[in-house]
Amino acid sequence: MLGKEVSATDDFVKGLWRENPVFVQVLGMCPALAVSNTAINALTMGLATTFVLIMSGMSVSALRNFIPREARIVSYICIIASFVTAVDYVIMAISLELHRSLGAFIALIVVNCLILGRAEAFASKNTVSRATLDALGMGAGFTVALLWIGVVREILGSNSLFGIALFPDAFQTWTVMVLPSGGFFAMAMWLLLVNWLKNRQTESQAQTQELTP
Amino acid sequence: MMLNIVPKDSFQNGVHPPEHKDETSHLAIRRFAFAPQLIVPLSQHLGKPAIAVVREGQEVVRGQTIGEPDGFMSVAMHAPASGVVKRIALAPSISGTMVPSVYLQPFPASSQEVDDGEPCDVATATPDEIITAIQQAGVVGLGGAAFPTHVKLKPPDGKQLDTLIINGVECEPYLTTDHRVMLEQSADIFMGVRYLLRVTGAAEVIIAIEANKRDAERKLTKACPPDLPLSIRVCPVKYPQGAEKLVIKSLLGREIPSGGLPADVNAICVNVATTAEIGRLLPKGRGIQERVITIGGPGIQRKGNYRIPIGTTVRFALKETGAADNVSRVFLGGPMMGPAVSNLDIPITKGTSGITVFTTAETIEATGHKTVYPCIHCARCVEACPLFLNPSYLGLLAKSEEYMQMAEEFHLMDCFECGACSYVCPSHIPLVQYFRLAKKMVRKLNVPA
Amino acid sequence: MSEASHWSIFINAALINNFVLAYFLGICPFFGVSAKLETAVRMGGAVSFVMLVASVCAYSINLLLEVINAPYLRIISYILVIASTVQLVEMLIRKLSPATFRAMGIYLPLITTNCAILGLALFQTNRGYGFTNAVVYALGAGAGFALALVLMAGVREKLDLANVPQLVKGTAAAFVVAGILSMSFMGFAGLGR
Amino acid sequence: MTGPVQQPPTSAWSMYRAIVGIGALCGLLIVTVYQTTAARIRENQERFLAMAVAQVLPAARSTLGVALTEDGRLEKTGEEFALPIFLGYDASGKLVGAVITAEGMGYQDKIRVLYAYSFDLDAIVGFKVLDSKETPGLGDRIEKEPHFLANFEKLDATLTPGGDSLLHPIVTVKQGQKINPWELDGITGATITSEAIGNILNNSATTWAPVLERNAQDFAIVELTEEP
Amino acid sequence: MSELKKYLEIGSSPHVTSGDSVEVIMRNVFIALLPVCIFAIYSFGAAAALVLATACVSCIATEHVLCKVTSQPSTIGDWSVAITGMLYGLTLPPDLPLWMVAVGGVFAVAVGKFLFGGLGSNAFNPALVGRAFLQAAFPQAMTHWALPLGDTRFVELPNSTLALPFAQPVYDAVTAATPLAAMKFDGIQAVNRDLLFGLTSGSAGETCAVLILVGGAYLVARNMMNWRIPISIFATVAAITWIFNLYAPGSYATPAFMLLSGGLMLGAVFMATDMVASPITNAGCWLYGFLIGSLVVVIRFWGGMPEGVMYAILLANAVSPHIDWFIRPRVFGVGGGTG
Repeated sequence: MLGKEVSATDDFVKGLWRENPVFVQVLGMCPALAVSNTAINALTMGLATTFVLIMSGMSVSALRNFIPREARIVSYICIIASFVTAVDYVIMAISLELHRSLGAFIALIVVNCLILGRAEAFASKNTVSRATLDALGMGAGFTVALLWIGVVREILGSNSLFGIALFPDAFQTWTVMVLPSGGFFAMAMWLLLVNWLKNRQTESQAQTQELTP
Repeated sequence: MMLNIVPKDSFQNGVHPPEHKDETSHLAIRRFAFAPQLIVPLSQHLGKPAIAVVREGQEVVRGQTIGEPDGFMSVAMHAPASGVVKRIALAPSISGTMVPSVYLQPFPASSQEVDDGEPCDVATATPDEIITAIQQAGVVGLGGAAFPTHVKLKPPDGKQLDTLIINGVECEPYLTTDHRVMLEQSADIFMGVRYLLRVTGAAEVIIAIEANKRDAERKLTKACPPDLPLSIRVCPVKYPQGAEKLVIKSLLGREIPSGGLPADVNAICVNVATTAEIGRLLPKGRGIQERVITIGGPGIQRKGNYRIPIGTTVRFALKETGAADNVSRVFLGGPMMGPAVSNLDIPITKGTSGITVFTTAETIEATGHKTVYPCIHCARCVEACPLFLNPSYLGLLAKSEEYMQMAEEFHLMDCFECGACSYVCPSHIPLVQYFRLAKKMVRKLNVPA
Repeated sequence: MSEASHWSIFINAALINNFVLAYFLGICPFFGVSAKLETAVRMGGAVSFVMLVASVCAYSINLLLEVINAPYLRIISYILVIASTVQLVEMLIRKLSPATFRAMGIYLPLITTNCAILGLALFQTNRGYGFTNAVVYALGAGAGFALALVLMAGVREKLDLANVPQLVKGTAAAFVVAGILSMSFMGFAGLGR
Repeated sequence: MTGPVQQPPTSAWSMYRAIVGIGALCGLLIVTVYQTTAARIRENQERFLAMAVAQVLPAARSTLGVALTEDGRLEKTGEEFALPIFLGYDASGKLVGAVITAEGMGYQDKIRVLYAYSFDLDAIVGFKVLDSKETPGLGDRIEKEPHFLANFEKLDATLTPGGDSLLHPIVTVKQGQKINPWELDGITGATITSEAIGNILNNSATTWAPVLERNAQDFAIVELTEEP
Repeated sequence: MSELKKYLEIGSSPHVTSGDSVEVIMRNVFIALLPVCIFAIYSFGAAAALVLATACVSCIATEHVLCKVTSQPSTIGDWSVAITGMLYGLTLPPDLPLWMVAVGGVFAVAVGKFLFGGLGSNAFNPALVGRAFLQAAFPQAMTHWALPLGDTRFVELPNSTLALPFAQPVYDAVTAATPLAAMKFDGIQAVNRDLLFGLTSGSAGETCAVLILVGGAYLVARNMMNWRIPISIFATVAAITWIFNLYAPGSYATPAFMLLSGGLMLGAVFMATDMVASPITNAGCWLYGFLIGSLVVVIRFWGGMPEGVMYAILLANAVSPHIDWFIRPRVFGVGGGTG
């Protein structure tokens, strides 16, 4: 009973840090960089991806006994593509501006390796509830990562956060941050930070292990 | 034959280290004293060690054969002095390994007459007889490689030799032995040439001399017997002009194929001191018991060119010539390729062309204690490498331990460790050291396969 | 309304709005296979080829979708048709030219569902390119992708032998290089007008 | 994708069943979402265009979508906003201008703009960038730089006497060097982009202005049936 | 001598070296740059001096701090970072706010050099990485040029120089166009003599062609620079420009103008020749120069920007590993020369 509890929490938590899809697994880079020039774009993208992740994870998991092994990839793609199409229209219905700034990248959620990867690696082998938790965790991790990149890029690049102006007008914006190269640099910076934190974590773990043999 | 344009009488690339030859080039060859103990390694050459034919406690006469060749890739050894064999045991060598050697105690009062053997007459002997005679005389390349000369003289089947090159280039700084031999032993050289011509069947002989030894050129030109098909060519001064591959390239414009032999371009190259030794020894049926070396460098008081018995220890040699108190580096040969000595009790062998001694000052000035910077890709090594390798990239690969890639894609095994790349490197990267290690690793990795 | 010239479309897709360096499309294979020059060249060739196939497919499907007036089927049909066409072509290549297949065949399955490919199909539709324009666009995008990949691979091979700090090694270094390349490609802006 | 593979554990039937089943589910999902959102999306689009029209042609109270026929005439499309061109009418139903979209190559990528053509003034009187990827801080100043937008208070687009082309082509000049009404006062530091705007407008106006003037009579008045 | 030293030093042969070291080379490059710096200060006054000083200090400090943070010995002693700083400063507009100079300097060394592994590992020229970053980050400030030889240049600083960190600079009224911008956008070609002696506006160190060439000649004479790279760049630019100028003199500049204007001289002589980021073989250097020259002409003639030297060099830096890969020295006894 206890073991199951822990593993359920773990299904969710691992996506946030230990197996963070962006910073650790470096998956789904394309949207992470392309639409993270503002925080709101990053958030929308993250939520849309999370939605597709959850829905497709649930569907795949629910249908896992119905789909024969040979037809699984094509089925997964169909399922994912349908949800993406749905999200695409929903966002268009919510705000045309938002849809315009995300461009074709909403449609490109289909080919985000994260989604197919989770469907294949996790959802197809686990129960609906675990698959949902996993998708939720991964999606949250993805969204948070995107948001981090987006926040940095928006603050420096546009002097605003979620579209709200931050500093006085005299603030010099760093145009590079909204350019593609800024995306690469912001990503590299976060990767370095995460690497460094992880290193420190393993080092301190190693130390405690040494101390308590 | 010549497919690409080469600077006149020289090769491309190379370096110009300070020569320091004036210090000893005017000093005539002198005989060296006999040390109280001589250590004669049974393996002073590439190939199989000789088989000792003396027992401990046996008395030997100077010039007597003490080791018989073990197969074709081996040469005989001779007693460098009349005396008694104290023991046959392991002795330290320059490479740091211990090698079986004959410890000989010369008789202090002996006249040191040399024991003559079966003479080999150049006019009547067949090529095969001469080859055997050379092997029995224990002749190896005296330039430093110590490759058995008789092996070299027998080209692989199907190869025709048309040119014999007598290599008197001697491009290493400080060394003047070949220079002095050319000045003082011209008759021996020409006699040696006769033997070599007979063995190889070459139609032409070229003596190669660097432009800093004009007096030797004049001397040889004057002394040259008119019946020899011989010419003397002077190459510009450049290191490493004396390397076999490059001297052939310089004189004939032929490039020995990668991994090939001089015979592949129908040439053969013999060191001038080796030639002189053949011409001196064979008519009397003697073997090599001594050789000419230059003892020089800033750490030596009585610099000079000495005819020294094989087996003299470095310590004795330095003592006799007055090494300074602050000796810091001693190396056998010149400063470019000569290996540094860590133990002064190693013997001088047939391949030792000189002893160069640096004091602390030179060591610090030239090599010591300098910061090693990362490679900055300045390409000086690329412009220095006479074999057109890419030492810069090889160095980076060596650092990443990509030894097989170095050998397979970048011709590591062609490197003959001339040191030109390390000499010019502004980052002070010990490239040659890396390559030596890499070559060793590649050989090791290749053996089981 | 002026029609952009083919040259302009090509330069735009290859250099100015390079798929990898400006749109971040195909980042996964970009980082995945750019460690060695040889694989990068092959991957570049394979991607260019698939882009061409995808472009033709997308053009045809779009015609069909417009006839039956079903824009909502675009995403799903693009991805399915492109994936299956590439698979068909792959089988064809394996039959016809085993050498070519060995050279780049193994990369084909990796890229069928790649964002650069689907991105190309969607962009050309959004821009309303006709057949020739679409083909030119695909060629440009492919060339640009291959160029970026090859440049990246060269630099990364060089970095293999450099003493890159442990923390940076790998993905972070690759991102920095990509960022600098992306900055350098800004020099091409304004070409192809 | 590769057709049914005959393997003991999976029968062809279950393959078909799965694929058809999933296809049906997906189809159902897509169509449902499309149906539910279609109206909303259309509304969004219209609101967006209406806002844009309010910016470029504030005088217009209602619009009428038109399309170019093959023989060079305009005809009603029955839609309110028909891209790339629709006509604007004031409160009294009088034709005040046309709103036109145009596009062309900018510095980075295509620029799409919306501009208004006034029949009374024979000039371009409104301008809005719909879509641009110009360099932020430089090229994107065409969207907000006051002196640049001031160009479009009245940018001359008079026709030649023959009525088939512009009398003076619209050209971009260096910032502060505008003399003639058909010149576009450029932006220092964004020369390429401001030149691109000049070209886009010139090309578009050369095409559309003659057509509009030729057909203005037919659409001069519209019955005010719909009030926005 | 009776007792020989017990302890002998052993080292690998060769036991002598040529005497040059990285440090010596770098110091000489620094010396070659000095006249250019002095002229920059003469021409643009105190602002240029501050820009150069800030550039050097920020670069050197970044390297020092990064070395300390990663607990390595500081490498500022090899002078390479000083050169990076100076070159970087020379490529900047003289009235750039100092805080931007510092930002770019930190970026140049941290990202352009340190992340790649420091000296000898930087795949791109760090100074240009820093400049490209500024160009992308602050395009307006980076395209704002002061007039040379202003009257008050030694007594007054431009407002922009001392702009508060992270604040937009406020510019004085006086602004100038670089010769290249004047050519590109207005078709006005500057006088060659002015270009030669640096009496134009532009980056701090790019204006005086003569001094740059003198510095380059000094380095070539001391064998510390591969002359093939600048010569190849000059030849390529001149040749292509000459052809186009012949064909349409009105629309294309003259070869002399192209060679002397903008950052071509500075870039070709001091940036492209960065040993670390350029090819290693001489043949490779010719090709590398040709590539830079062609890219410069393409970007200047048909691109969106008036100047393209920086991008051309960065792109060529990225290509140089490939050049090294394909153009290798023919190893002795392999192929061609075999007897």
